[in-house]
Amino acid sequence: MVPLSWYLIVAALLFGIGVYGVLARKNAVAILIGLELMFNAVLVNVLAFWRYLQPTGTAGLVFAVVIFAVAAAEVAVGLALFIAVYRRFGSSDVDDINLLKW
Amino acid sequence: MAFLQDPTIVVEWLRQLFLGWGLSPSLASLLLYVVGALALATGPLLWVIFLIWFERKAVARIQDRLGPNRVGPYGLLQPFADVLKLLTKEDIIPAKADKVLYWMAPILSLAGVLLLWPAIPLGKGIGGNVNVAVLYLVAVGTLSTFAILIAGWSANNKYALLGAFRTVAQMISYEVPIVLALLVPVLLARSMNLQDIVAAQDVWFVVAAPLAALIFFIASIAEVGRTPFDLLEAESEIIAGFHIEYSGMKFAMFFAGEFLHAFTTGVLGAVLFFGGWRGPGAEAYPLLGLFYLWLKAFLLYFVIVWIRGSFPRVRIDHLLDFTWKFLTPLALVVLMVTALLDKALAAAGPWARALGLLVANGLIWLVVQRWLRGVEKRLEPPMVAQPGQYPVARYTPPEPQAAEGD
Amino acid sequence: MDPTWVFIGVFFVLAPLLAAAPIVIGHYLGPHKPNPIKNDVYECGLKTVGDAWVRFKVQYYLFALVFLIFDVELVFLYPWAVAYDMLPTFAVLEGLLFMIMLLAALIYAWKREALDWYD
Amino acid sequence: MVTTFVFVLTAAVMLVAALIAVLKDNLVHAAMGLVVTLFGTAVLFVLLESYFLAVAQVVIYVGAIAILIVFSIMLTRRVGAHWGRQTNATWPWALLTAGVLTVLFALMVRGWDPDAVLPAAAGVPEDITARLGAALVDPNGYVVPFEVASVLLLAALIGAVYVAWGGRKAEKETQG
Repeated sequence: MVPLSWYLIVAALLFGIGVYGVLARKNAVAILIGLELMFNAVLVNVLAFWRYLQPTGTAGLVFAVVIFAVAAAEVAVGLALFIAVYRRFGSSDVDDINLLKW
Repeated sequence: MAFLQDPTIVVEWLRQLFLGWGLSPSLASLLLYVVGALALATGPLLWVIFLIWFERKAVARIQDRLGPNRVGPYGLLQPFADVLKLLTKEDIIPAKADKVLYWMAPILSLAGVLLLWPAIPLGKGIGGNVNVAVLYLVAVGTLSTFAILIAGWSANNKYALLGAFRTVAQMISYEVPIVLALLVPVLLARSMNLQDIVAAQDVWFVVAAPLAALIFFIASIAEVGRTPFDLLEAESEIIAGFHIEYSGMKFAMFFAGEFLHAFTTGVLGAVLFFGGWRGPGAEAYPLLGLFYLWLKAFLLYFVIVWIRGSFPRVRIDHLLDFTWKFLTPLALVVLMVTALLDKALAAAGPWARALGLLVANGLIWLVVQRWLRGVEKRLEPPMVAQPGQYPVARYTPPEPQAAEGD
Repeated sequence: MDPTWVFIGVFFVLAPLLAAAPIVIGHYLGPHKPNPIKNDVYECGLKTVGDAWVRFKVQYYLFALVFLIFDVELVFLYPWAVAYDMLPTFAVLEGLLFMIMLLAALIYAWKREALDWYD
Repeated sequence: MVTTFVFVLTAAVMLVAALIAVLKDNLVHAAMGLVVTLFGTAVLFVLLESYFLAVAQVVIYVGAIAILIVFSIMLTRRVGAHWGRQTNATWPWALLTAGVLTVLFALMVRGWDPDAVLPAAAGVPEDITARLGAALVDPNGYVVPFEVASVLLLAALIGAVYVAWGGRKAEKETQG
């Protein structure tokens, strides 16, 4: 069996890539893509811990299922905002949405 | 004779053969899996060739035509001629296409259908035994959706993209009632494993859940994109949908995928609601079970072809209204009633349980019918026959709407 | 490792290869005489009209959105259905409450005309 | 042995796809990278023997979330238009932050191998999906997260529909 830390390191790398995506991207949807990568890293972590530390329990699985729900809600609302902004401003770059900067 | 009672001895024989070549046991297992996967995948792929002939012939007879009848007896060799023709067609790739995605789409489209097969139980002890099979089917179905989206996008044609958007909107809309209807057999069998679902059907689930079966069947036809739900690639009206820029073998793969998907829908319907491989003698002779499954699946497939030959297309707003405002709420209600009643009848025998659920389904249907009547009355003025005249359907043109731009 | 899943893994590798084989064969069997007109975008035999721009239509997005919410909730219900024998009546009612939430979501979207298609 | 091989292969493919997802200027390709990553995660779940969550991952993430994302990308741009640069001017700082974070995480989890008394050896019970289902509606278990999730999703739907769509009438008025 693969050691637990391998899963954790893969998840850490995935999380780091996601962080970069969130911070460096201009387009709102691209930022959401980065967020999804981070969510996935968390999921991998949760399930790896579940498998290695408590495989007969259900706590880890419930955690993962709730993360699914949260991720879905986040994407739905995030993209709705994105669509609303796009229809209002005709742009999907977060850099252009700077009305509050003044 | 031993083979007829237990076809798995072939597997053992092959394993011994591989071990005899001096392979390590794990490598021999892997090779066995490869052989099994090849057999399971080539079977349906070759079967498609027959399906194409069958469908053309059946639809032709329904429409009072002859259908293919030149190449070979009854035109049986026509599909082979078609394959040869398609193989030697020029493979045109549009200049501005996204090459990688353009190649991937037809492959995904067909592979997404093939991948449904390892979950299907083909007989007692043979075929799929996946612990989460029902959700696996839904998961694999998403591949086809992606194939369409990619196909529409990669060709760099706005009409292809528009077609893809519409097709995907249709597919995901119809996936909701499918997932809801699939929950009913899962609930009745208390398992997502299709082998368990088949084993639980002492009474076919179509008796206990006729409405769920109907919803699954209708929504699956729409998911595959067959007539009457094929307005997005209606050959006789618009040229094509998302696959407009595809030609030759790539185009053929989309169609092979569609035909195979239609048949697979029949197989899934048979497994989920019509007892799968079960039938007299199927326990003792698994291959007989395979035959029963094939027979049931083929009958269901024939119904799909029949529907294709008989029904006119629906309009896109009707299409989407039908799933969101009729099938989905109905499926939810059926699921709730089934869940409640199943708990109440937990102590009863299988037949009592099934009949109780059947009665409940009948009552739901009566209520739905009354409701539909009401809706019909509100929508259409009653047609009154004048004396000496036949009633003629009145056509009221829709009110002209202001053009909308975004 | 469950052997069934090893088999599915093998299948996941082989199925795309099998689907790709005819395409690759066809690619090499067929003639190759590309020219700019043949490789151009096909729009009913006419020249491409205007900018290739698909009008933005929020409907597509709304259907996908409602579908997403439904999908997630339904996936929650599958373990509930599998565990049905272990559930007391109270737990069954919990599941029904969940479905009523789903119905409420559907009714909201319906009343908001988010499920209407219009051109 | 096979597990290790599959794990390494999947992890490599996943990470490369994730890099594509955050680096490519072509956002459709980036979304495809995301899809491959999501698929890879599902494979990891299979390796972790949580089959239900593996298929749920594909159904929810690939089938619904990724479709929504791809829809949004394709709906909001011209077919064949040039993508342009998709990165901020401050990307080096982003790189630095992400890099430091990753290194810290990796250093942190490096030694986390409870190898001696691994409960993992007990294996996953056959009926884990049923147990999960029972735990989700068990009053002593996780019934509150379960019902809260349904309320959360309902709220998300209402909010998202409200934000993105003003209804047919409002839509007509704003567009004249």
